Amino acid sequence: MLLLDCPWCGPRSEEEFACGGEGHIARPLNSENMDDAAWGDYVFMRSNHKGVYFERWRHGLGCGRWFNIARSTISHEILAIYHVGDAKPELPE
Amino acid sequence: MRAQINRLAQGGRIDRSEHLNFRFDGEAMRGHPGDTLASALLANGVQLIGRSFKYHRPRGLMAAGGEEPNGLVRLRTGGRAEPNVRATEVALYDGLVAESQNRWPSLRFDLGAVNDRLSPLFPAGFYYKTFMWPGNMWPAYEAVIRRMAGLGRAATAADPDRYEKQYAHCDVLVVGGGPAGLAAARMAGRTGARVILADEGAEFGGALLGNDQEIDGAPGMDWVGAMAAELANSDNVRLLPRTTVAGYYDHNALTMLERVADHGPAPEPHQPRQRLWQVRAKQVVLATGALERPLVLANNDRPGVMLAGAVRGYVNRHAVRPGRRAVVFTNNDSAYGTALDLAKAGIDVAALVDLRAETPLGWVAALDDAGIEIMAGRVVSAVEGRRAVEAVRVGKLNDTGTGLVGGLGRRLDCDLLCLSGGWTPSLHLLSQSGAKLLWDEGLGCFLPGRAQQAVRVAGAANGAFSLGDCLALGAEAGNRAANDAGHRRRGRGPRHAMAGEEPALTPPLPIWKIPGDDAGKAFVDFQSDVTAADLELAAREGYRSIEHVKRYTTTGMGTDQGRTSNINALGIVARALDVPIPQVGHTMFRPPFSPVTFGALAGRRIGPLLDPVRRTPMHGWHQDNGAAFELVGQWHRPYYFPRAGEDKDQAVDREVLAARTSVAIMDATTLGKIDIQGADAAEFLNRIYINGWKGLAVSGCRYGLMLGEDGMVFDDGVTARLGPEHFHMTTTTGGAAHVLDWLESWCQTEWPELQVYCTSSTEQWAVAAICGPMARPLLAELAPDWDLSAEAFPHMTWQDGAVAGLAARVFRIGFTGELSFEINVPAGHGMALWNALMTAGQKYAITPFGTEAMHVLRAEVGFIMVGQETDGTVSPQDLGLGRMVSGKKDFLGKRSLSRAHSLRTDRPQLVGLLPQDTNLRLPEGAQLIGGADPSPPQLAMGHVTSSYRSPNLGRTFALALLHGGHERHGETIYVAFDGQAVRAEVTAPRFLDPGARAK
Amino acid sequence: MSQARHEPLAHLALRAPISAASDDAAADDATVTGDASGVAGVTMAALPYRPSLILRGESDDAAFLQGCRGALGFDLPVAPNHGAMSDGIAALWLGPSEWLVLGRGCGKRLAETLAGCRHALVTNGDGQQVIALSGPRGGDVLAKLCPLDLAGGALGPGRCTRSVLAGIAMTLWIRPGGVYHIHVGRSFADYAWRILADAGLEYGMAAVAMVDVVAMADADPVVDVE
Amino acid sequence: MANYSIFTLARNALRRHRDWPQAWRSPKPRPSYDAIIVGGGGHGLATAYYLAKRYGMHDIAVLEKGWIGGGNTGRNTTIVRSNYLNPESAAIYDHALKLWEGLSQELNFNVMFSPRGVINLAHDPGEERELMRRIYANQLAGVDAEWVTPTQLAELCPILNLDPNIRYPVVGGTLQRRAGVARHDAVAWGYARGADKQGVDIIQNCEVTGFDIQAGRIEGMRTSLGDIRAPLVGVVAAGHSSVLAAMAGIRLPLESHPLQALVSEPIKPVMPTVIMSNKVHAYMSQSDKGELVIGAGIDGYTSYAQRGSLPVIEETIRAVVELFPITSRLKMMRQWAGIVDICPDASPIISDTPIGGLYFNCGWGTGGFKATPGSGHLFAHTLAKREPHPINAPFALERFYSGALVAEHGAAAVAH
Ligand SMILES: Cc1cc2nc3c(=O)[nH]c(=O)nc-3n(C[C@H](O)[C@H](O)[C@H](O)COP(=O)(O)OP(=O)(O)OC[C@H]3O[C@@H](n4cnc5c(N)ncnc54)[C@H](O)[C@@H]3O)c2cc1C
Ligand SMILES: NC(=O)c1ccc[n+]([C@@H]2O[C@H](COP(=O)([O-])OP(=O)(O)OC[C@H]3O[C@@H](n4cnc5c(N)ncnc54)[C@H](O)[C@@H]3O)[C@@H](O)[C@H]2O)c1
Ligand SMILES: Cc1cc2nc3c(=O)[nH]c(=O)nc-3n(C[C@H](O)[C@H](O)[C@H](O)COP(=O)(O)O)c2cc1C
Ligand SMILES: [Zn+2]
Repeated sequence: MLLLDCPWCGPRSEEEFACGGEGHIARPLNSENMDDAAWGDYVFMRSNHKGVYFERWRHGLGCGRWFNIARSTISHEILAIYHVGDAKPELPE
Repeated sequence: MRAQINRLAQGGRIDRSEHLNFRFDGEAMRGHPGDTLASALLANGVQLIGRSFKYHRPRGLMAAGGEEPNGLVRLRTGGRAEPNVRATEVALYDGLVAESQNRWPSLRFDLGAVNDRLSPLFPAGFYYKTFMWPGNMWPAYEAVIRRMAGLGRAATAADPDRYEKQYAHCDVLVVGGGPAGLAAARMAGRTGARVILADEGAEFGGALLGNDQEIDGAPGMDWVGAMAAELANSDNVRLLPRTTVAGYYDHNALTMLERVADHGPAPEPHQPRQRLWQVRAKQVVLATGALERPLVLANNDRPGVMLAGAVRGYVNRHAVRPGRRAVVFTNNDSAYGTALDLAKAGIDVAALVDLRAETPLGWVAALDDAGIEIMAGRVVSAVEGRRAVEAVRVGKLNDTGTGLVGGLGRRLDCDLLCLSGGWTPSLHLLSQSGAKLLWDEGLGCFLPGRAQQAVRVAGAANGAFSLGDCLALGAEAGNRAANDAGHRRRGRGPRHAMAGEEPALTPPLPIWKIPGDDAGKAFVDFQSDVTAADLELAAREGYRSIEHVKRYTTTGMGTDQGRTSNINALGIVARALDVPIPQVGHTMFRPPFSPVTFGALAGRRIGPLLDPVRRTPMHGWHQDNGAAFELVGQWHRPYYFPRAGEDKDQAVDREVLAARTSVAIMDATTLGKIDIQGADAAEFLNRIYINGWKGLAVSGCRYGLMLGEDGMVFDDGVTARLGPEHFHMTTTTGGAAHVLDWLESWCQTEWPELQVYCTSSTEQWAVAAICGPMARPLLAELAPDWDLSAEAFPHMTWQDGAVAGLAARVFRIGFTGELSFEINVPAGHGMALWNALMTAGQKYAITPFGTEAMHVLRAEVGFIMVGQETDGTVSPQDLGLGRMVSGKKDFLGKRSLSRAHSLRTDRPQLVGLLPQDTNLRLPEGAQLIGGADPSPPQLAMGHVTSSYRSPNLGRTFALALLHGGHERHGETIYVAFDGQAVRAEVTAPRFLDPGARAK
Repeated sequence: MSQARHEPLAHLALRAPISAASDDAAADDATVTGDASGVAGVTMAALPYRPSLILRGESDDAAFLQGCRGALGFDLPVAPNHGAMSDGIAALWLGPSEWLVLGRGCGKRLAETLAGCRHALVTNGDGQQVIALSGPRGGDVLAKLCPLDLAGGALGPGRCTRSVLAGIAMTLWIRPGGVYHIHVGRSFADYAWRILADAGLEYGMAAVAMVDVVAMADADPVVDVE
Repeated sequence: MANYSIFTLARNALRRHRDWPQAWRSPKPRPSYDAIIVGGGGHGLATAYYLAKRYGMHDIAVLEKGWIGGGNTGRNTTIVRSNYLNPESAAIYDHALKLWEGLSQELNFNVMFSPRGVINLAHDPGEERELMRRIYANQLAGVDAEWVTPTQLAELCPILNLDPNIRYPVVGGTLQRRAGVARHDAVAWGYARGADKQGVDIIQNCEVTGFDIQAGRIEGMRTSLGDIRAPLVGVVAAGHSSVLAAMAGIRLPLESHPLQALVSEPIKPVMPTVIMSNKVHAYMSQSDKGELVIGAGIDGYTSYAQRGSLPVIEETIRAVVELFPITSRLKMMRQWAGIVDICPDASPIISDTPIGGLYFNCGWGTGGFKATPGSGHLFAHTLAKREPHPINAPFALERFYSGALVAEHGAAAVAH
């Protein structure tokens, strides 16, 4: 059971949160001109990385905010928590 | 009544003044407060307690705590019956009833014991090699095997007890209330930190409960008492006896099972039987002690063979004499104390057999004084007796420790064999927390590796086997844990003086399989009946990974999870493979540390509290008026309102007719409602919905469809424009939460530049939908100030005003294709509105209707139901709603609509179906095929999505998804179900024209 | 507009206040129980309707904050999980752009003072039920159903937060004197009531209904749309 | 190699079981093979077995980073059935089911396939509709499927709670009689032994750490035991598929999540069949040893940790106690998790890739144990012929670009 440090509310139990999967996937602006392959990549393909993974979470049963975290998918250790729109922090793998 | 023939005359932590009556296998016996069921059975001279899993061998108690593999009983009766309870963990209470398990017809004469005779045919994994002939007979073999296996019987009646769950938070959780844990908790507590101390036992003290070590010149238990009292008086410390820490999860979340009322016959009224604690600890101190291992030798499972430490505990703590004449057999120092304590209690100790040639000097003199013979460099090579130990043989070990010199050796009469094969630090929880365990060759056990979470280990669990070390290192661990949790104040405590100096330890000598009597089975895992030979066989057959050995032999897979056997198994496998122990490694530790009751894991959210029933403000009215309910998400929605004598079809027909001929009323409160405001609200909707929103007039309403990025429909609803920058969105009942999440995720993360706020308003509004030709006059009566004419209040618009004297917002929209008004009032007024409508509607025979009639009505006019016509694979084009798709803008999912597969013309597309038999209601889900022959296998051309009888049409009809259906109106197809195929005509998905009626 | 408002828990026919009884069939609707001794360790009250709304706006928007001050008479709390109240009006921080405002007349005043700036107001009083939990074991009852650390220092009196109560969404407002105000969605009120009552059985539970325990509760049921 | 039978068992008993040969060898890897299978789970071992047995490729190796069968094959709830919704899926799972029916004999290793029936419960009209649709689809596809009423359910499983007044009363269910359970470990071992007999090298503790790709073609790979060359590589790494794909510069439409399961202590038989419920989310059967084997849900986040969180277990146990009230006083003996490769359409991927000679078989997610023999056979065909078998043709990666998904959420759910 994870303990996530909401950037607003502080440490709260996983029960209050929802994980939104991989972060930093920007929606293409000009999708009309994309080919099926590029669009399929955006919709379905994920890095699903083993190691430090950048993902989106929402404090849905708390302040309602989305935020980004860097989390080890091996140890579940959370290495960084940062705002949506911020760049990925530099982290040792 | 049996007599307590093995009760010592004095000593022990029992209250001889009080007698507790209990029954084992029907026989009446007595014990005292302070007894466990195990100690009471021993006191009554009961040695045979159970039968083993596979061979049904007679078994007695081996241990005194949670590691007991043999002494499993079925406790209590009726709904409170519980199988596989360890007698060693059951506090005795008056009236206790227990019975033995896995035997038939009785414990003494068990027919299953024939397995022991046939055991040559049943080596590890035998079932993988046989029962394959004849081919289809496995289920028959299986039935027999299943009956033989399985240990205890479950209860057959419902459990009358309550189980609670509780969250807890602390700075320092100390697991284990032995000397190390008490010292840690005391130190941590003194810093002011929030401390929880949990111990499995009813009393704190750990190992001190069972031995007579002194601290500061007084009995160790005096110190324990003082500690417990200090802690109990600290506001910042929570003491939890009878509480097992069962699981160590991520981010220092742990579970603890508190046995609140198990030590009595039944819980008090309202008292839970057990409580599952979910703790979040900033820091954890594991002071879980160490477990003693048996030695693996032939027939080491005979009743009367016990762990030395356990025997010592029974003697000292329970004042029980587990035997009259004992042999102690050890590979380490700890059993010397047992031998002395036995002698002190007047039990004859025939010999102490130490397989080490070098004996611990510090102990030898004391044993000499007590007149106990020490036989060094010797082993117990054979155990004689079947239902009980009658004698042992003591042979001389050769230099390499692999065989005997001069045969099985000397015979010693005895009825008790005490084994000590060394100590295993109890690191289950640490391993669960993610830390590695490292093999220590000197101590012959695993020790903690680097912590992966905020945890430290103290006491015997950390390899500190002397009391002095346990106290000192425990205190230090508690102090540091509190410091790391942010409590800087240093705890202060005195240093302790041990009684005399504890003798220095002589290293143990691990010999994993004791040479001796080859004919007897040498058990490693007593509960799963796994022998050393089984493990060796597995290794020989190529099951080389310790995890393979575990699964092939089932070692360590019983209710004790191999607490006493895993290390022995590992040693034996390493020897068989001829590799060092660290290279073999241990099997994975998993929660729970000790089995946890399902009831406790389930807690109170079961039965009527399993899941909320969401109620609309009119729910009570629906109940009072006989509604049948349908489950939609967590809501209970009226399904139909049967009148006396009506069945479902009749009720639905009546409701449907009323909606088309007069006026009908439905509670539409459950629809999701989202308030959307902001300068960019219209732009936001443009990106969310497939159709355009910027041009919608204030006071207008519009139907919208939402797609996932995969282009498939996932929700729909009507959204109204309340102001230039203000919209009121409705969603499906089941989709409400998901839609709000969807909107939030886009406006927060992808389009933060859009000024828009989305706020749920589902709960705020009660909605009564009235529909039918008489809806207008009905509303007019309750809203006299309003011009309800089609011109003044056109279809797909909304207005605010008073209805029945209540502030209301009325939407001229509907889902039935009839003239309809959806009247929204603040939820507190929902019931008042409903009552007013019902009263005023009487003259029109106003008819409440439920979801089923609503489905018929909407299907008649070809409106789709998300979740019925759609299943996540259906696009707007498939539904014939392609014309809604805006070409001018991008929206979520748009690009997917032009993927190769989306453009195919043979996709399943929405059509109507008219079965040839106008009375036949096609089953929903039935498959569409081209010909009249339904025989398999063949490919379907689609399926029926909705199917009803229409009293308006006077016949049945259906909606379906049919491959290429848009081009197939007029064709005849067949509908296959239950081995038949019936004809139906393909039509447009619209059976009544809503146009005129609704407007 | 004179119709009586129907309270979400009206169907429980709660009488007020009811004395403790040690009845085994406890969780029964209108009931109330004590522990074996009949002593209530916790008291539960269903608070009557009070006007409230969700206020949306940006914490860093000076005009917005000023507008709020004008309407509320105090500073909108912008620190996470803080509540503020004065003169029968309370504002609870729910999120960085979201507050729950309780009290009569706020909606109109806020609409006026915020007219020029980015904001949203959404009435929600009818959609809520507040259950007040008090008594020596109130915190223990809550700890059975909610994962918050109520004694850790972050959530003392005056603080507020959304969280989970037995799987449903709640807004918790911690009042002085160990009183917890639990706001749940109206449709969940029945479940919340039942599970709280059940959780309290162990400690002895007294239930009271519709009691005006807070000065600011407003008995007048009239509210405007918007 | 010794045949396994009651006779050889008896003969060996006389010799105190000293002479049993190894079930499979533990060879050192050779520098090159004609083909390499990455992943020694059931699917990988079955692929190797069929490649050798049916397609005549014997110079092959299976590389397993840990111990064979230690992935999801060794941690699943062993439900085997074929009543999936889409004809493409029914075809692939039923192909497997037919192989299951003769598997013990084919492998001469008792995998204990026990067709004791699998029941999917419906708790409301919506679920009933979904399940009926599946029944009709299955009937047409030639997969056995029938509806069972509460009265029939009471007979099929007496401990099931059929009280109509509970929160989610059971309104009926589907029954596939040919479906059942099998002994998961035996499947891995049986295929390993069978493949080994055909000359396949099964190499454990050998982790693939990179691929050697030249001009868009696979040439070999780096492993923890050194480089190995092979022109044909089939990756069958379940939860780790994305990790291997990344080594080849490919992304897959997968997310790896922990899926949990647990067992109770062993008890005498109470559960003669297999019962699954999506609504309250639990599925349960009883093993031959007596434990209740219970499947839980997935954790909502990506993880490779092979352990799950408690709330998921609690949810499932609530459901179990609700569905089977007599379990309240039983105890959870062990809980664990496997890392499952969740695919957006809940269907597998058996596919070539942009890299010549490199194939993937993955995406089985929460429900691929039942497919083991079929998946192995079809993947072997695909590798040997370098083109898909008609049954697995619809399951290529291409579908995520064209949109021709095989949506099985309803039939697969997080269930089996
Ligand atoms: C709790 C649980 C319950 C389930 N219940 C069911 C059920 O009831 N019915 C059902 O049909 N399915 C079920 N499943 C799903 C099923 O277990 C899997 O789909 C199936 O077993 C996958 O088999 P596999 O051989 O592809 O994968 P695995 O058995 O996981 O094998 C993959 C192997 O690849 C190895 N590997 C990974 N990376 C490398 C590398 N770099 N180098 C070398 N080797 C590598 C791994 O170590 C692993 O052994 C369940 C799964 C879980 C976790
Ligand atoms: N002579 C030897 O070789 C030897 C070996 C081992 C221990 N000892 C003696 O034993 C004592 C060890 O002291 P200690 O405090 O380290 O251990 P301990 O065994 O005295 O106490 C451990 C306590 O932890 C509890 N416990 C274990 N796992 C638990 C769990 N999961 N949840 C709740 N409670 C749990 C046990 O019930 C026990 O009370 C010392 O006196 C030491 O001298 C001696
Ligand atoms: C069908 C099945 C039945 C199991 N039965 C038992 C059992 O009786 N006893 C036991 O300890 N573990 C049992 N397990 C769990 C395994 O011990 C182990 O937890 C699982 O294979 C995952 O491996 P790991 O926990 O070592 O990572 C069973 C697992 C499965 C898949
Ligand atoms: Zn937050």
